[in-house]
Parts: sequence; structure tokens; C-alpha cells
Amino acid sequence: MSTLAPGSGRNPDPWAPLRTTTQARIGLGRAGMSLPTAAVLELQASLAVARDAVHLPLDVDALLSGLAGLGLGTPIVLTSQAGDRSTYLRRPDLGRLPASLDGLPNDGWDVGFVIADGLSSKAVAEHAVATLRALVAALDPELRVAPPVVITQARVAAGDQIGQAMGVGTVFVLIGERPGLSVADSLGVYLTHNPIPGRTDAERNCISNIHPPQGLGYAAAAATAVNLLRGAQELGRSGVDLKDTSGMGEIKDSLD
Amino acid sequence: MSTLAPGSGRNPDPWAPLRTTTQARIGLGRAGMSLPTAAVLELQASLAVARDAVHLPLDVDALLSGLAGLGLGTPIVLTSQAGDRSTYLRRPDLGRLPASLDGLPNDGWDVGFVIADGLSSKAVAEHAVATLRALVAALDPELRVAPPVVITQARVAAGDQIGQAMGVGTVFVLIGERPGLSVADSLGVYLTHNPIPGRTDAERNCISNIHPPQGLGYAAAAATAVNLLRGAQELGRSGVDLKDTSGMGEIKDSLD
Amino acid sequence: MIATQVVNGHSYQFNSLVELLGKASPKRSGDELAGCAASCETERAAAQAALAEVDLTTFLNEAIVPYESDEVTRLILDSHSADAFEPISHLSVGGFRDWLLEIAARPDASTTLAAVAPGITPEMAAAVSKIMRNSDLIAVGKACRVVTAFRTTLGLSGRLATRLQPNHPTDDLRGVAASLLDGLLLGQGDAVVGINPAGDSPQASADLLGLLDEVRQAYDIPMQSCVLSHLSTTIGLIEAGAPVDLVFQSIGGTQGTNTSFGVDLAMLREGLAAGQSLGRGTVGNNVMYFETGQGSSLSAGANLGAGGRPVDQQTLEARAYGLAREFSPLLVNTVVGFIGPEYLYDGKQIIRAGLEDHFCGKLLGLPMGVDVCYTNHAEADFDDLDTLLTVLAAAGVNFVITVPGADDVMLGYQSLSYHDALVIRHAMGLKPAPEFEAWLKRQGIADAYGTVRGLELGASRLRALAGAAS
Amino acid sequence: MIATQVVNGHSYQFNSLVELLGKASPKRSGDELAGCAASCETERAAAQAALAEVDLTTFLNEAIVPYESDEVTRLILDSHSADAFEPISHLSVGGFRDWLLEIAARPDASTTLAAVAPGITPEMAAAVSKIMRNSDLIAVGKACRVVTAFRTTLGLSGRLATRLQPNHPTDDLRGVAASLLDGLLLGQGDAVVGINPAGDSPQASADLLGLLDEVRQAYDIPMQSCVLSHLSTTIGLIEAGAPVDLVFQSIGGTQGTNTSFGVDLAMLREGLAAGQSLGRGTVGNNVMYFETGQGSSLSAGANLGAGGRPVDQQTLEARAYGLAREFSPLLVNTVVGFIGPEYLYDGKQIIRAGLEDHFCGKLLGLPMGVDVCYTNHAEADFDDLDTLLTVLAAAGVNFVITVPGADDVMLGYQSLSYHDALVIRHAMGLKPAPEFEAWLKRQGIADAYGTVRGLELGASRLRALAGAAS
Ligand code: B12
Ligand code: B12
Repeated sequence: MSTLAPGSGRNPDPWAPLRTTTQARIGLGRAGMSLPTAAVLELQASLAVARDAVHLPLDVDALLSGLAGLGLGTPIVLTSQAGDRSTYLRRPDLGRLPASLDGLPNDGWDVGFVIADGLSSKAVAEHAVATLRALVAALDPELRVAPPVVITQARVAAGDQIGQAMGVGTVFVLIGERPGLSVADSLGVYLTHNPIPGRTDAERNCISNIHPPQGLGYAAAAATAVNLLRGAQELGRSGVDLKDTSGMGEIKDSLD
Repeated sequence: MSTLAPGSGRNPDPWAPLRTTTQARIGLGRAGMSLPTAAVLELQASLAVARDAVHLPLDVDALLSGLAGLGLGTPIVLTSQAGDRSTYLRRPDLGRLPASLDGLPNDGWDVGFVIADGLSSKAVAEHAVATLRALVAALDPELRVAPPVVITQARVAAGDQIGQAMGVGTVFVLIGERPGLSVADSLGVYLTHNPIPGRTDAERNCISNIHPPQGLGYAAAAATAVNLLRGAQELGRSGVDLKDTSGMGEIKDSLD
Repeated sequence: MIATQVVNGHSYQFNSLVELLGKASPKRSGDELAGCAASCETERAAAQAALAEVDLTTFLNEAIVPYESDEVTRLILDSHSADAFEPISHLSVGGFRDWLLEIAARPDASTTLAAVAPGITPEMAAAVSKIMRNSDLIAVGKACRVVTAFRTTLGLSGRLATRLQPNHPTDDLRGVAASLLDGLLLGQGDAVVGINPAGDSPQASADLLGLLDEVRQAYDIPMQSCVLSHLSTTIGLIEAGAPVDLVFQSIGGTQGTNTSFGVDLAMLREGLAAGQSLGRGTVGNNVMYFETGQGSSLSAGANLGAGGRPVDQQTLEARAYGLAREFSPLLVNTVVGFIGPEYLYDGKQIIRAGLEDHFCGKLLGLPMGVDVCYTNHAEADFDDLDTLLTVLAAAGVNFVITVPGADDVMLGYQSLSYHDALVIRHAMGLKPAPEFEAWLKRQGIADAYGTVRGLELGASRLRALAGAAS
Repeated sequence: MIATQVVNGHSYQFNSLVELLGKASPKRSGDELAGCAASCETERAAAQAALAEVDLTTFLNEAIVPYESDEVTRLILDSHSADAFEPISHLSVGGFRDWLLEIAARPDASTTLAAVAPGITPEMAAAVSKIMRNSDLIAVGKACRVVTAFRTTLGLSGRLATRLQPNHPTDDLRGVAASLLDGLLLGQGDAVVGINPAGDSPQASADLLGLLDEVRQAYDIPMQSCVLSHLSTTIGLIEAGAPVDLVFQSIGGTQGTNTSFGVDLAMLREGLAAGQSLGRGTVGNNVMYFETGQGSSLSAGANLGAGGRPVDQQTLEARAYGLAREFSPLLVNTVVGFIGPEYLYDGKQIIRAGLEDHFCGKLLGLPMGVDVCYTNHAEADFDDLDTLLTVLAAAGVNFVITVPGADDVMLGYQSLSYHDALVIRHAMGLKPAPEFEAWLKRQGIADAYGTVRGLELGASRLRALAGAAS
């Protein structure tokens, strides 16, 4: 019957080789016009899991021990003004404000790293330390790096407050992107040059979908980040005017 | 323009005389196929009011002073096991159970009256005392009547528990029916003969929509109630086998 | 039956079919109240996956409500057609969903689905609905056409009928006539003109029946009427010679629910026979009108099934359809948002339940209509009604209930307005029942294309109708 | 403007048009977050009644967002056509609703509505939508037809197009091609094949554009493609000679929102000119593709209007359409459930917003599509998507977004599956864009009646497409 999900019949599934190229749910077959039962049930189960992922709290202790090995100094732990998860989801404004900035060191560092749970603590748990390690390795060793800040129930813009308070030149916010059905552990890195409260998203750059092996790899993300950092320092600002020029100049070639 | 609500134009509204016969929203006019704006806005406002009516708590003190004048003895005040309105709405099972039956007098009365807020405290506030007065006036004076019981956050079946505990032969539950958009103060009277927990609705009778002047009048309701009471006492039970025979026997005549 | 299913590393176990059906149900307040709902979305997903693997034959062998103690179960199982079941007998619940959608996409869907209907039990219908999304319920619901007739023909493709519901708090004849007139001028009433009498007096019901019959004859309207008294009253009225077109009763999915409603199978058979004996239909003789609605069994404390476990309200609702189909009704109406938030909490739950009920009823071969409605103690509003009406029209619902200005002044709830029916018919290109459409054209209420545009009071000779009643 | 309205004995006062619009809005989390929502349903009903009495001309005299400080306001007011406005200039907001519904019921509705569109400001559209129920939004939305064209013709009556969205977390060309192939075999892509690039590198975008153009030419597909990079990137790519069909940008309803997106009116004009200069369209030359969505202005802290008061998110959304129409876009897509629960809390709010956005956009003369979608942090599920898709199809939406298996693996949200589009097209009798339909028939993906039934991978020569990209 043509309603069977591919692969469950006797013939080899012709979509199998294509499925190695993407996590997208391709070649699901059809039941009449609709998704077959197997696909629907699987979606339903993934949905339940993804919804749970949103609410999973970040294991800060585990993260701290991971960070300890990076030699960046003692991490500082903050929370945002969104007291709990349900407030966090409904009040992005509070997620942008650290509960307190008291006692943050300020030492005119070139670069600062902020690690925020965002919408997926899983992304942070699985990829933040490795991404940071790659970043540190790729950075110009001359640059002075602030001790990392971990902040929970936080949004991207929390980095502006922290960056200003610590006096860093460029802040990188590593944050959990909202979980999807296939990918619940995707990390984003947002770069803001001269962070100050009130910066718009047009004044930042973004490296998204870091979750190897299927998503962007750590080294590739770090290379782009460092490229953007250099550009921002030259341009004196980050944002839309700053492009990820990896491979740039060859566009014309590739178009021929 | 044909979209104007009737009556707002220059011509007299031809629906006006018909509107005196019913509270139903008839002759509203049309905007294309749809209800005209005036009608939609009015519905929207009525909806807000009706929704509020559900949540309005019963003014028990005012009710008690109204009852005082009926000469039925000192009213007893109970609450159901549904602690608040939101629980009441979600837990009809708890609304059927008095929080406590301790200390209820039991004296083998013929008739007992239970007054319950139900879904409209407004109905009780406006019509319970008058209905009860009419009932008492219509009752055979030989019958022994128990002191009235007032119970809040209650359902119809709470009368079974109370009736049994007090040892009444037939219990009348006067209860606020759910509020509609036009009628937010409609009272229902439910009669149960030999009330004991576990009685089904098939074993009760109902007199509904008491809210003069538009709904059923007190005297008419009382006449039916007394008629049903007599029938129940003869039949030895209330419920579907017991009919409101007002005018009965003349059916054939009226059909000719 | 014991089933285990692993989702996201957690293993969930389901010890009975009753438990599995409950936990596989989409979230709804009534099941939470009954204590049979899944505890979280992951458990629900696991239950759905486990349910999909259950063979349809299981439902013939494991009764959800015991055969011994429940006459509805006995009716369902005793009347099951093994022949009709044959084409789907090898399928699991999951395979059944695929099969239904596959069939629904074919041009001859309606015939195929009608042929298997007697082989489908209510529990199978309920089970498969639990793993179907709203769009599945729409696609298959639309593919099932169920046609019935009395003085109008209902359920034809491209048609949407309405019950005109001119209720009045004191059954005042002039007031009822006024609401009736308003509805007729707006093209309503092709499914039935049906009045819920406020009182329980047979006399009052007889008077209402007399009014409706008079109007019908005076204006030569191809319509059927109904006064929704208790069945016992209606049987008495038929004996007394009242002009009864349709025999109404509320029914539920267990014997206990029906006991609480004061009826049983024997009495329903008696009602059917009484109704049919009158032979008042012209284009058909389907005489029964049933109303149902999720939650009534739990409300009556009659919702327990095998092993004394609570059965979910949607399965019980489907069982009410299993009972209804014994009587070849003209109309089955699920009053989906009517009872209150304890069974269907908000607009979302009402919309889902409306689509489920329509789908299950149609699949079982019933002429389903829906009372698209809500009460003021539920979390719903007119937007939810609009949405539900639209998805039901897409799903090919046979009829809906309409009242003046969306407000029933006697039953205390909001249903569709007469206007709402015009809007959806226009938006989706749907027409009234053919006999009624012809009458509406003659009255100038519908235009030459059959589009009901309504008529002003002053422009219609029908206006005498309301006066006539005084 | 000061208005007072009494409901149920309470008197409510509204001190400005901005306040009135906010309080008249159906309940939604974003307005509560912004602090402009009504405090209770009674206040909301009062605000709606007061808003209904406001004359449409008021919106020409009182700017919601100051003219001096906002270039979107300047564009809206400076481009307002007094001639087109004339037929409705005497109406209040309430009268405007009646007028719209009256017109919508007429056969020539589309022409009449198109003629007044340049006379309607976004604020008028938003205002009237606030006193319209879902069914009104459907009826009038359906009556407005907006037709645009590039290589396909979109927005024709009886058609529903889709954006095929084959995103990939690393912009891998083979992975994108695989998703593209899946979608084409299921008849998707007649609105656009549009990829959101995961990265910001112009090179990656150029590679994706190259892939899509190659496929289009190799299989002679009447389709347009788009890589949804930032406008600045796209302009650069056009200069570099990349095969750009459509010029994309996210836009918002205030100058500040657009600043936060890194664009302004001048840059958008530059983008339009660059896109049009290529002359790549065959059946038309609408080259712009915009995305919008309620909540973006508040998210950017750019939601304040006259008197420094927060403007409700739906009015701001309508203003984004006011900006869009300056550029005669091929497509405007409101990504209605995309951002999250802080702006649209649950399925109900998403459904309502989807209908509002579609209505306002269409009324203003835009080719509206909707991304029927939700995120996992919102209270919504697939049933809500099915419901929204059905009501939008009834409302005549131009196009919707579809992704493989309903799951976008890069953007982290659920949209419609390719299948969902087949289901609704079948249920509602809708066809793809005519040029694309003809191609689907040639490929055997649609049958002779234009019903898209899909094709197995093995049965299509298109399968080489995914290999071709490696
Ligand atoms: C809700 C409702 C129902 C629900 C009840 C389930 C539920 N959980 O609520 C359903 C849909 C199942 C129902 C069924 C019927 N109902 Co009814 N129902 C109502 C309604 C709209 C509201 C009742 C209310 O607000 N009660 C107050 C709340 C606070 O208390 P409650 O304890 O939650 O309510 C209980 C009673 O209302 C009881 N109940 C409901 N209907 C009836 C009918 C009778 C005769 C009795 C004795 C009890 C009863 O059920 C509830 C749960 O136990 C009223 C109309 C109105 N305006 O009141 C009609 C109404 C009471 N019902 C009526 C009728 C006729 C019926 C049926 C007999 C119809 C039929 N032919 O089968 C059936 C069977 C009733 C039965 N014996 O169980 C009539 C009664 C006429 C009369 N004077 O006798 C009314 C007045 C409406 C009407 N005019 O048609 N009903
Ligand atoms: C939600 C979202 C949006 C929302 C943001 C509003 C909001 N309140 O959330 C909207 C729809 C408005 C949006 C717009 C755009 N977005 Co966006 N967005 C996302 C998405 C899906 C999720 C982000 C997330 O989860 N953040 C984490 C949460 C916890 O933190 P947050 O503080 O709430 O999120 C903030 C940032 O995400 C920021 N943001 C959102 N998009 C972008 C894009 C850039 C370049 C920057 C610097 C910041 C930024 O907005 C949020 C509020 O301040 C990501 C994809 C992904 N998988 O992450 C794309 C994504 C980040 N966006 C992207 C793009 C390109 C854009 C646009 C530039 C598109 C355009 N051509 O106009 C615009 C403009 C962005 C801007 N400068 O403001 C790209 C970035 C590519 C890159 N590597 O640079 C991504 C990766 C998606 C994609 N591949 O297309 N976006």
C-alpha cells in the first residue's frame, strides 16, 4: 500500500542517501494527501520533547566545571531579572536585564564572553564549552580576555549591560537558540562591538546553528567569529555594515 | 443604507411590536450577510457582563435578611467542597458535596428548601426570596417545612445530601441557572422526592427560567411546583414518570 | 492488554485499552476531571504511539464498557457487521488512519466509507480520531457523506442546513413565532425548526407543535419541526394525536447515562415506532433527532468502563453515536460547547471536540450536525465560534444550530446567529437543502443562484406569520 | 481625542487614539507586555464601542506615530489618495465595517475594494479589524483579491500558492537540494522557493542562488527563487551579478523597528531599483518579498507612538503593510506565530492575529501570505496550525509557507508540511498558480484536473536534481 512510510516496506528506501545530507524530514511518504501515521506520531513525540527542552533548567555547576579547563579566569554567575521560566518566556524585557551588576570586575578587556541559557539550556550544556574553547584557540593571543560570565533566564541583549559594566571592547554572547523538533541543542553566538545598553540588533552580528555534527562546527564558528571581530575592530562597529567575508571576492568567480 | 441597524434610520422599525414578545435578538438587520456593527458591539458588551455575572459572589447576608421574613425558621448556611469559584467551575463533583453536614437538624419534615448560588448568584439575589414566598403560600399548610438551607458554590445534587441529612420527604433546590447574554438572572427549581445521594437527574423534576417579568412568574412556578409535589407524593417518586399536568387532558381539545 | 512505549528515554506502560484510550486523548478538562487523562504531553505521545499499534480486531474482543452490564455495548457488538469490517479487518489503528486518508483522497471515497461504516465500532472510530490531527478529521469527515430525508433532503454535497431554534423562556407562542419569522426571513430552518420547551408540560409542547404545523402548512414550507420534550412526553403526545414530525431525545454512550436521562433502548425503539407510524415525511422517513455531547456520562456518574476505570469522554460520545445509528435518525446534533468548562475548557478544546464528534459520527454513518456554541462560564468567545463553524463547513457538516443574534434566551448560552449561517454559506459556496432552497427562491429570500441574502420584514408576506400566532 | 463609553454602568474614558486602539484590541500577550491592553473584557468592549464611533477622517488628522519623527508615518500620510478615500470618507470605523461587509457580499466586491485601497491608511484598517469578528475578517479578506506576478501569477481566485522553504543549518547545497526535491515532488514552490541562509556570508548566499537558478533552468520550472539575506547583502550580490529573482527584507511598522533591522526607506528603494533593473520576471515584474510579524517593534523597543504611549502591535503590523505597498511586492508574508509567546501567547491568539494580518494586508492592496507556524515555547500545537490554515484558505490567502515534515531544522519552529498544502488544496478545491500548475501536470505531479497528488521519487526525472547539486 502506498500509505506505508518509506523504508518500512520491502524495497530499499530511495530517499536514504538524500537523508544523510539533511536532518529535514524529507521523503516521508503519503497517506492520501496527508502525512502517514508513522510520521505524525513521530512529530507528536518530538513536539513533546522539544516543549520539555524549553523548560529544562541549565546545570550551572556542570557548565562551570567545563569552563574551568579553559584558563579564562574564574567565571562569574548571574541571573536575569526574570525570576523563573514562565516569567522569562512572557517578559523578554526582564531577560535583558541582569538582576544585579554589583561586583562585576571592570578592567578594559578587549573581549568578553557571556554564556546565556536562552531558550535551550541543552544547547549551552552541549556546545558552549567546546565553542568557547575553539574561540579562545582562534583568538589573537595578544587580546586581553575578561573572565567569562554565565547568566541564566537571559536574552541576547543582557550582554550589553554586562559588557558595559565590565568595560569590554567586544562582547560575544553564546546563547541557546529556541529548540526545534529535530534540533533542540542549537547554539548561537552574537557579537556586539562597544556594548552599551540600547544597542539594536542591527548593531550586532550573529553566528547561528552551532551544533556539530549536523550544524555548524566549533572551528568554523570560531573562524567566522574571529573574522568578524577583526572586522568590527577595524570598522569601529559591528552590525549590518560588517559582513562575514569568508570566501568573499570569489563571488564573481563562483557565479560564472 | 441597508446596513443600518433597524430603528436607527428614519422609518419606524417594523420589528418593534414583535420585540415586545421576546427578549430574543430579532430583527437585527444586516451588513451584507453579517450582523451589523451595532449588534456586534452590543453582543460583545453583553458577553463581558455575562462573564462577570458567573463570578459574582452571592451576598449571603442580604439573602438571609430576605429569608427572615418568610417565617420558615432560622436559615442554615453551608458551603460546598468547592472552595472557590475557579474550583467550582472545574469540579462539579465537589459542588455536589456540602463541606460539612454536621449539626444539621433532622426532624422528618415533609418539605425542605435549599437555596444554591449555582452559576448565577444574581438569579438567587433577585428571585429566590420571592419564589420561596410564592411556594410557601401555595403549599398545603398541613405540610411540615424544614428551615431553609443556603449553600454556596453548589450544584443541584447538593440537595440530595442535605435532604437526606435533614430527613426531608421532598427537597426543592432553588438554584441560579447559567447566565446568558440577555438573561443573567434566571432561577431554576429542582424537585427531588426522597432525596438520597446517588439520585440521577431522571429522578428529579425541574421548573426553569424563573425571572419575571420576561421569564416564568413566581406564582406560576409555585403552582407547578406544588402540582409536582402532590404528584410525587402520590406516585412515591419524582422524575420522568411525573409530568407537569397543568392543562393536561385538554391536549386533544387544543389539537383539534 | 498491556502496552509499553518509550518516548525520549522514558518508558510508559498502559495496562488496559480503557487506560490507553484515555491517555491517547488530546488534552481536555473532562478527562482530567475523570482522572483518565495523560499526565503530560510525553505520556500522551507515548499512548498515541501505542494505540496506533493496536489491531482493530482488539476492539471486537475487548469491550470498553462491559457487555454484561451495558445494553449500549450489547447493541454495538451484536449489530457489528463482519462483512463490512472485512476490508479493514487486518489493520491496526495507525493503519486505519492511513487507510482512511488514502480513501478520502479518492473520488469514490463516500461510497467506500459508507460500505465499511457498519463494520466500524464507535470505539474504533474514537481510537483512530485520537491519532488524527484536525486536518485529518476535516479531510475524512468531508469524504463521508450521509444523506437523510423527511420533508427536506439533508447531507448532500455542497449544502449546509440549519436548525432554526426559536426558544422562549415561557414558551410564549407569539415570542416563538417572532423568532421563527426572523429566522425564515434569513433562510434558516431547512434541517428542522426545533424548540426546546422551557416547561415540562405536555400541553405547552402540544401548543408549540400546533403552531409550527400551522405555519408550515399556511406557507407551504418544506420543513420538519420538533419540540424537544423528553421522549416520554413526545410518545404521549403522539398517542394524543399531536402533529409530531420528529421524535427527539438526548442520549449518552452508556446505559447508565441514558438511565440518568430517563430513557433506555426499549423506550427509544418505542419512540421510533411511534414516530414512523405517523408517516408524515414526504421525501423520506428518518424520524429521529438525537442530541449528544461530551461530558454527559461523567456528569451523570455513568462513565466507568471495564475494570471500573473511567472511560474518556470522547470514546463515550462515539458510543452514543453507536446507539443513535440503530434508529436511522434524520439528525444527530452534538451540542459541543453546551455543558461547560468542566468538560471542554476553552475554545481550543471545543473546536477539537467539534471536529472529533463530527468525524466519528460521520464515519459511523450518521447525519452529523453540530451546535457550534459556548457558555459564559467557559473560556471561549465569538471568534472561537467563527473558527469552529469555518472548519466544520470545510469538513462538510450536515447542519448547525442557529438562534436570533447568537443568543439563546432560554438555554443561557451562545450559539450561531442566523447571520453566521449566511456568512459561511456565502464564503464557502454552500446552499440550503434543495427543497427548502426552492422555497426560499419562491419567497425571494434566496436569489436565482440559491444564494440566501435574506429579506426585509416589510417585503415578505411571511410577516403575517407572527401576527397569526397571537 | 477623548472618548467616554459606558458599559454595564461603568464609565470608561480613553484619552487618545493610541490608547483607544490598544484597548480595543482583542486580548494578546504582546499588548499586555507593552502595557497598552484593556484591563478587562468590559473595558475592551467599551473601547470597541468607542472606537466604532471614531470617524475615518480622524486617522488622517491624528498621527498614531508622529509625522515628524517617523518616516513610515510620512510615507503613509503623504501617499494617501484623497480620491480613493472619497467613497468612505463620511464613515465612522463602525460604519466602515458595515460598508466592507455590504460590499463583500456583492459580486463585484474585489474591484470596489481595490479602488478604495489607496484611500485606506494602515491605521484605518487596523481600527476596523478590531471590531470585526473572525468571520468578518474571513468574509472581507476573501473578497479582496490582489494579483501579482513574476514568473508565476499569484493571488488568482481559486488558487493557493506555497513558498517552498528548504532551509539547512549549514546552508549545505546537497541538503537544500534534497529538501527542494521533496517539495517539488509534492507540488510546492509556486509562490517562491525561498531559503533563509543560516550564515551571513555573501558567498554562501551566492552559492544558494546559483543552485536554485540552475535547477529552475534545468527543469524549466516557472518559479522564482529568493535567498533571504539581509537587504544589504542582496544589493551587494546583485551588483556582483548573482542571479537574484526577488529582493527580500524583514520590515516593521516604525522607523525605529526598521533601524533595528538595519534598513530604511532609502535602502528599500535602492533594493527595489536593483531588483527591477535585472528584468528577470517573465509574466510580471513584482520583485520585492517582505516579511513582517506582530511583536517585532516592541521587541526592538520601537513601539512608541504619539505622546510616548505604546502602540498596540497589530496597528504597528498594519503600518508595516503601509510601508510594503510602496514597493509593489510580489509577496508579503506575516510570520504570525514565529517570534514567540511573549507576543502571541497561544493558538487562539495566533489564529486571530493571522486572520487580522491577512485582512489588513489585503485591504491595503497587498498580496498577503501567512507563515502558519508556532514555536515550541508557545502554547500551540499542530491542531492549531490545521485550524489556522483552514480559516486562511477560507479567507483566500495568497500563499503559505511549507517545509519538509512541518519542521524547519534551521529556524527552530514548526510551519506547515508540504502535505498540509496538498490536504487543504484538496479539501477546498484550490489549485496552484496557473503557470506552475501546467508544469506540475507535465511532470505528472498534478493530475489532469490540476489536483496535486504528488509523485514518488523513483517515478520522476527530477530526482537527478538532488544529485546534480553534489
Ligand atoms: C446543562 C443542561 C443540561 C445538561 C446537563 C449536564 C450538566 N452537567 O450540566 C444536559 C445537556 C446533559 C441536559 C440534558 C437534558 N436536559 Co437539560 N438543561 C441544561 C441547562 C441548559 C442548564 C442547567 C443549569 O444551569 N443548571 C444549574 C447548575 C448550576 O446546576 P447543576 O447541578 O450543574 O445542573 C444539573 C441540572 O441542571 C441537571 N439537569 C439538566 N437538565 C435537566 C433536566 C431535568 C428535567 C432535570 C430534572 C435535571 C436536569 O443536570 C445538571 C447536572 O446534574 C438547562 C436550562 C437552564 N436555563 O437552566 C436545561 C434544562 C434544565 N434541561 C431540560 C431538559 C428537558 C433536558 C432533557 C430531559 C432533554 C431530553 N429530552 O433528554 C435532558 C435529560 C436531563 C436529565 N434527566 O438528566 C429542560 C428541563 C425542562 C423542564 N422544565 O423539565 C431545561 C430547562 C432546558 C429546556 N427547556 O429544554 N441538560
Ligand atoms: C526570532 C528571530 C528573529 C526575530 C527577532 C525578534 C525576537 N524578538 O525574537 C525577527 C523575526 C524579528 C528576526 C528578524 C531578522 N532576523 Co532573525 N532570527 C530569529 C531566530 C529564529 C531565533 C533567535 C533566537 O532564538 N535567539 C535566542 C533568544 C533566546 O534570544 P533573544 O535575545 O530573544 O533573541 C534576539 C536575537 O535572536 C535577535 N536577532 C534575531 N535575528 C537576528 C539576526 C541578526 C543578524 C542579529 C544580529 C540579531 C538577531 O533578536 C532577538 C531579540 O533581540 C534565529 C534563528 C535561530 N535558529 O536562532 C534567526 C536569525 C538569528 N535571524 C537572522 C536574520 C538574517 C534576520 C534578519 C536580518 C532578516 C532580514 N533580512 O531582515 C532580521 C533582522 C534582524 C535584526 N537585525 O534585528 C539569521 C541570522 C543570520 C546570521 N548568521 O547573521 C538567523 C540565524 C536566521 C536565518 N538564518 O535567517 N529574527
